[in-house]
Amino acid sequence: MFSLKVDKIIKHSETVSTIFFNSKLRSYPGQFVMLNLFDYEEIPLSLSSPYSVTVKAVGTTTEALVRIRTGELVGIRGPFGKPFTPTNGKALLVAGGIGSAPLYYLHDYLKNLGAEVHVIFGGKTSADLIWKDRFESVELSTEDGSEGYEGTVIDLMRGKDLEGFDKIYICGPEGMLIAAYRILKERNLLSKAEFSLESYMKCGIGVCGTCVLKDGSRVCVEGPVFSGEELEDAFD
Amino acid sequence: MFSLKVDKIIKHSETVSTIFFNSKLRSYPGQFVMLNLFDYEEIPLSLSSPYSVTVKAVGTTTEALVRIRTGELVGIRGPFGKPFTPTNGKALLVAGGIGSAPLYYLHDYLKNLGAEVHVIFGGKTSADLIWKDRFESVELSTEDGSEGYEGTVIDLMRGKDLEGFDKIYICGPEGMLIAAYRILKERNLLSKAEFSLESYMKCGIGVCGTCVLKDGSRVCVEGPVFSGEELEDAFD
Amino acid sequence: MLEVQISSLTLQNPLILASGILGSYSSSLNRLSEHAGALVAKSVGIEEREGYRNPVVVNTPHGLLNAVGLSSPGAEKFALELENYRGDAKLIVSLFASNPDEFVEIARYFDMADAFELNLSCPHVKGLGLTVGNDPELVGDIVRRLKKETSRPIFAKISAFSSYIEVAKSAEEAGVDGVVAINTLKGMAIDIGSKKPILSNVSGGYSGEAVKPVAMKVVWDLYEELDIPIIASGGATSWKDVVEFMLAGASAVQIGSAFFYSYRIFYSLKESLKAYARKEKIRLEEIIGLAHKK
Amino acid sequence: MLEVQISSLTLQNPLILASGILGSYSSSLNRLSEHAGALVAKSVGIEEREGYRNPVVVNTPHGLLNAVGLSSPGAEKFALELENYRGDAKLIVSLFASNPDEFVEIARYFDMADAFELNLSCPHVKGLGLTVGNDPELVGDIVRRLKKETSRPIFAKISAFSSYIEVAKSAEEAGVDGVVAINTLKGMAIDIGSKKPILSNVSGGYSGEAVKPVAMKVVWDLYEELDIPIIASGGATSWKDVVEFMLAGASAVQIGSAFFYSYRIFYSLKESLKAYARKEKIRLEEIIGLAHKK
Ligand SMILES: Cc1cc2nc3c(=O)[nH]c(=O)nc-3n(C[C@H](O)[C@H](O)[C@H](O)COP(=O)(O)OP(=O)(O)OC[C@H]3O[C@@H](n4cnc5c(N)ncnc54)[C@H](O)[C@@H]3O)c2cc1C
Ligand SMILES: Cc1cc2nc3c(=O)[nH]c(=O)nc-3n(C[C@H](O)[C@H](O)[C@H](O)COP(=O)(O)OP(=O)(O)OC[C@H]3O[C@@H](n4cnc5c(N)ncnc54)[C@H](O)[C@@H]3O)c2cc1C
Ligand SMILES: Cc1cc2nc3c(=O)[nH]c(=O)nc-3n(C[C@H](O)[C@H](O)[C@H](O)COP(=O)(O)O)c2cc1C
Ligand SMILES: Cc1cc2nc3c(=O)[nH]c(=O)nc-3n(C[C@H](O)[C@H](O)[C@H](O)COP(=O)(O)O)c2cc1C
Ligand code: FES
Ligand code: FES
Repeated sequence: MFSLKVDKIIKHSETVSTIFFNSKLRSYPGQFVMLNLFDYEEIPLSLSSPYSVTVKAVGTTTEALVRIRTGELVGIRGPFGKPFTPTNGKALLVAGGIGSAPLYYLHDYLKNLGAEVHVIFGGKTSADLIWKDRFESVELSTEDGSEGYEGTVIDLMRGKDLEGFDKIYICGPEGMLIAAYRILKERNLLSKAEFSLESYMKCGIGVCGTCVLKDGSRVCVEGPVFSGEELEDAFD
Repeated sequence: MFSLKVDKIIKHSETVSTIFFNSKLRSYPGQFVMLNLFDYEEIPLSLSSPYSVTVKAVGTTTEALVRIRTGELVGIRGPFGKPFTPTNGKALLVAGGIGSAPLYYLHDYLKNLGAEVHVIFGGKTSADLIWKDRFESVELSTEDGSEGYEGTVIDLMRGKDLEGFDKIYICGPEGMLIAAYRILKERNLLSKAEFSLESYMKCGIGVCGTCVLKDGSRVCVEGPVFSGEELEDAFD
Repeated sequence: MLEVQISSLTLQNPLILASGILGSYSSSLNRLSEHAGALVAKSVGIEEREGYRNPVVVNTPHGLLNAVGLSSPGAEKFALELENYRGDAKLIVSLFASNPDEFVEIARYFDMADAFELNLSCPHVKGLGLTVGNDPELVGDIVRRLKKETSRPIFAKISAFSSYIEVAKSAEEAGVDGVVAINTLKGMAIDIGSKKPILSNVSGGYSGEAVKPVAMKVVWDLYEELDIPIIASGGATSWKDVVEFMLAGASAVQIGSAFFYSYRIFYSLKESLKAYARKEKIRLEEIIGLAHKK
Repeated sequence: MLEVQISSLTLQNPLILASGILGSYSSSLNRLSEHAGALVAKSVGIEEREGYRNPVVVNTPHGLLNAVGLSSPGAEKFALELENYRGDAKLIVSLFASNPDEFVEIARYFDMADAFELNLSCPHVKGLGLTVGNDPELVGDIVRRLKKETSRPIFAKISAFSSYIEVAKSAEEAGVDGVVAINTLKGMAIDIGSKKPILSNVSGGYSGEAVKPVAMKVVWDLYEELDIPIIASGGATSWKDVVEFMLAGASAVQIGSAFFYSYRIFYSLKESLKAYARKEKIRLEEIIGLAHKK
């Protein structure tokens, strides 16, 4: 573990902040860090850029973390985990809620490689559509219709020519991942798809066994990014 | 430590053998290994080639070692120590007795670099002039006159145009090293000279302090090869 | 070629998953069972225990520090989880408790266990693990009570920080079927940036490659003193480490922290050990304790 | 900026040479004295002792194993050798003996010593070192006897394998001026080619980077319990290790096995610590024990 200083904070809303560190982490999009908020807990967070994490307050630690001040120190282990496989062709990014966090990083990374990147970003309500202008080409959805299409990202996916994309990247809550998995399986597109999973984690380095899926894969090492095919055993 | 198998042995005489290992040691001429003859002691020995040591029986371990059989195992730590600095110009190698061991390796190494190598090799009696034909251009001396010049390598050095060499490398018993040091100092040639020293050793890796010289240098790390200038504090 | 016998258990090879590593769910145990001789599940207690706050496991340059704090869903729930174990490797259930009765009570839940391991050595929980395992008499009592209860083999896992020869002998006299040595060493690390201990519990157990020479010494000493099989645990990472532990006297070798390097480590160790046995023209079992021969 | 105070000794910096490393001759001690706060000479006994056959020190991937066997020229001869010490760093003479009288007898030879360190912790020689240091009462007696004899500071060097808190408290009550923790751990290694233990003595003491987390824990525990200064020993290699030990409670830090990496390590550590102190805008002394603050 080492510690980094908080350099800058963007408060996107009452419950979501992006926290920038004072130094760059050598990493790839899709990787995560174990972030130790001293006197609270160490939790897994995806990198939202080589310099930052984007966090939503859902419990004790994350609530304290979104209120952190610049100049404070956080402990970091990592970056850990398997990143997304990049493409320089046509990419579709599908984000559900705070699942957008790793996709900000992926978006920039793919753009840099010359890819054509389109984003579908949805939430329960418009307040969940954090930092949406960071995506260049984006379609929005909310379940309550407060912004964009009224419905879910899954509905938006259904209406899309998914075959036209070289790669489809998905991150969001488990229910959404499973729904997306089903659509892609139906359309025989699992080989083009990559899913970023979450799971309760302790060690982050593949020894404690807290994060294993139904097929025995460790989300912290074999994941958090899995190809559609890798998930057949875990999701079916 | 790892163990190597003895592949081949040349018995030069009753008391001196060259022992070849079954695999090459990544090394430079002048470096030594700590060789553990199981059930005896671990002792420092210069490499006489990347594959071999050349040993003279002087006590319990070396006596057993010169009688080792092919197929037996020896323990090896190293190679350790500072090697000779090579030249591709004119080189003079001065060997006293078993001090020839590292110079066989150096001889071949310098030849390979295109150097012009001349050797002065002396002993008490002709039996000490082990493996003399391995040197291409060599002058011999014995104290009893049984072979070559009657006298010492120091006498032969005195008669030589030492200034004509780009590098002078010396290895032998302490008395001889000191005598050679004096001549070279007188003629202001210390900067061209390198001496390979011996000393009682235990760890070979610079921690135990058994091998330190008067100036505090560790023969096992700062040596065993010292430039003439480095020895000013230790020899004067 | 790699088969080893430990008390009444025949293992297809000497590789055993160490307790606490990837052993909380049947899904990971099933996945690991193909290439292992046996698997030890995560230590289980009678009641649910939360364990410590994260961070509970951190990597240091030479090994891991952990203070998981014996988190456990409790015997009843964990037994349900292990019902789903389907592997060929023997399943060893690791128990922690503070007295003989409790050990017996927990053991009763685990019909699917091929053997039991007694955690007498976890260094970072007061009243459990090492606190129990430091007392040779208590260890003897626990073993005697359990032996009456079950015919399955019982292994005692002991610490390098205890009077390990005394403890092991007491267990042997009480009828234990094997000794597992060692558990983690006590250790800690401080983050110099924040000037705070890294583990939430301040200190924890130190494992991984760094502790191998310490474990080797304990295995060596026990082999000189005991007649029952010894199972090594502590730092084994490469096939050479497995061979080294067996030469020191281990009949089998547990693999724990090395899962940091690869999930397929059982497979690669197994294949390397086969190549070793073939080259040396031996059955692997023959090398057990060989380094003690003069 | 780097000055630290240990009992009545003022050290120019907290770096101390560990006993047994490069401390057998004045020539190496003189060379090392420029950038160190203090130097501990190789442990000396009353009589000459040969020590064990080579190999007595071997490098392993994560640390060193040694079983030098307390080789020593004996008090009289070694005192003559140390007469040639000319350095600025404080000279600490390390003593080993099996009873209080002998400790006193040896100490009398060393007028040039600025302080004494009692080796109560060498793990590989029967009847000496750890055998003595495991007995809190005996340790107390030794300290009391020596304190009557000399006004110079006395440090007790203790082992992680003993009941170290008990031993340290007994030494503190007897008036010891500081505690050095830890000595080497017990360890061993086997060469799988020859199938033999590598050290001639079979097993020995394990030191170097691998043992740092273990030493850290002992220093931490002692700092919670003692009022006298603690000197850390065990694995310190980089300036970060020195800072980490000081945060854990050490007033000074010994450097031993790290000489494997560089003979100029005192210089580079000192310069790095200066840079650290400058950046943090503190005198280094201020960080002692800081990680204990809530
Ligand atoms: C690989 C990975 C990447 C993640 N990336 C992000 C991210 O970029 N941004 C973000 O806001 N969140 C991310 N999370 C989720 C984040 O780790 C949890 O929200 C956080 O751990 C909750 O901690 P807490 O103390 O605030 O909540 P708690 O009070 O502990 O619990 C609140 C809720 O969070 C869940 N939770 C608790 N601990 C964990 C845990 N260790 N892992 C997963 N879920 C947990 C609980 O089940 C509960 O539903 C990621 C999780 C994983 C595994
Ligand atoms: C860097 C170095 C390179 C060497 N290279 C060679 C070589 O290539 N060939 C060769 O034959 N010899 C070499 N030696 C000397 C060799 O190490 C000793 O001859 C050997 O250690 C003696 O061991 P023994 O048990 O046979 O003798 P012992 O019975 O121990 O003693 C016999 C004599 O050897 C001296 N001696 C003993 N141990 C050592 C030791 N560890 N280091 C130095 N001298 C010792 C003793 O002072 C005594 O004079 C080298 C020594 C060093 C330090
Ligand atoms: C994260 C972690 C959790 C552990 N949990 C347990 C446990 O529950 N019970 C136990 O007996 N040992 C436990 N141990 C100790 C290991 O089983 C093993 O004995 C120790 O780590 C040394 O072996 P290694 O170096 O191969 O990891 C744990 C170790 C680690 C690293
Ligand atoms: C080769 C060697 C010799 C040692 N000799 C002694 C000794 O004579 N007396 C002693 O108290 N400690 C001795 N030690 C232990 C060291 O002083 C030190 O406490 C230990 O090595 C841990 O520190 P390190 O990791 O910095 O080496 C020796 C260690 C080594 C490696
Ligand atoms: S979090 Fe420990 S194995 Fe994944
Ligand atoms: S032989 Fe140990 S320092 Fe040189």
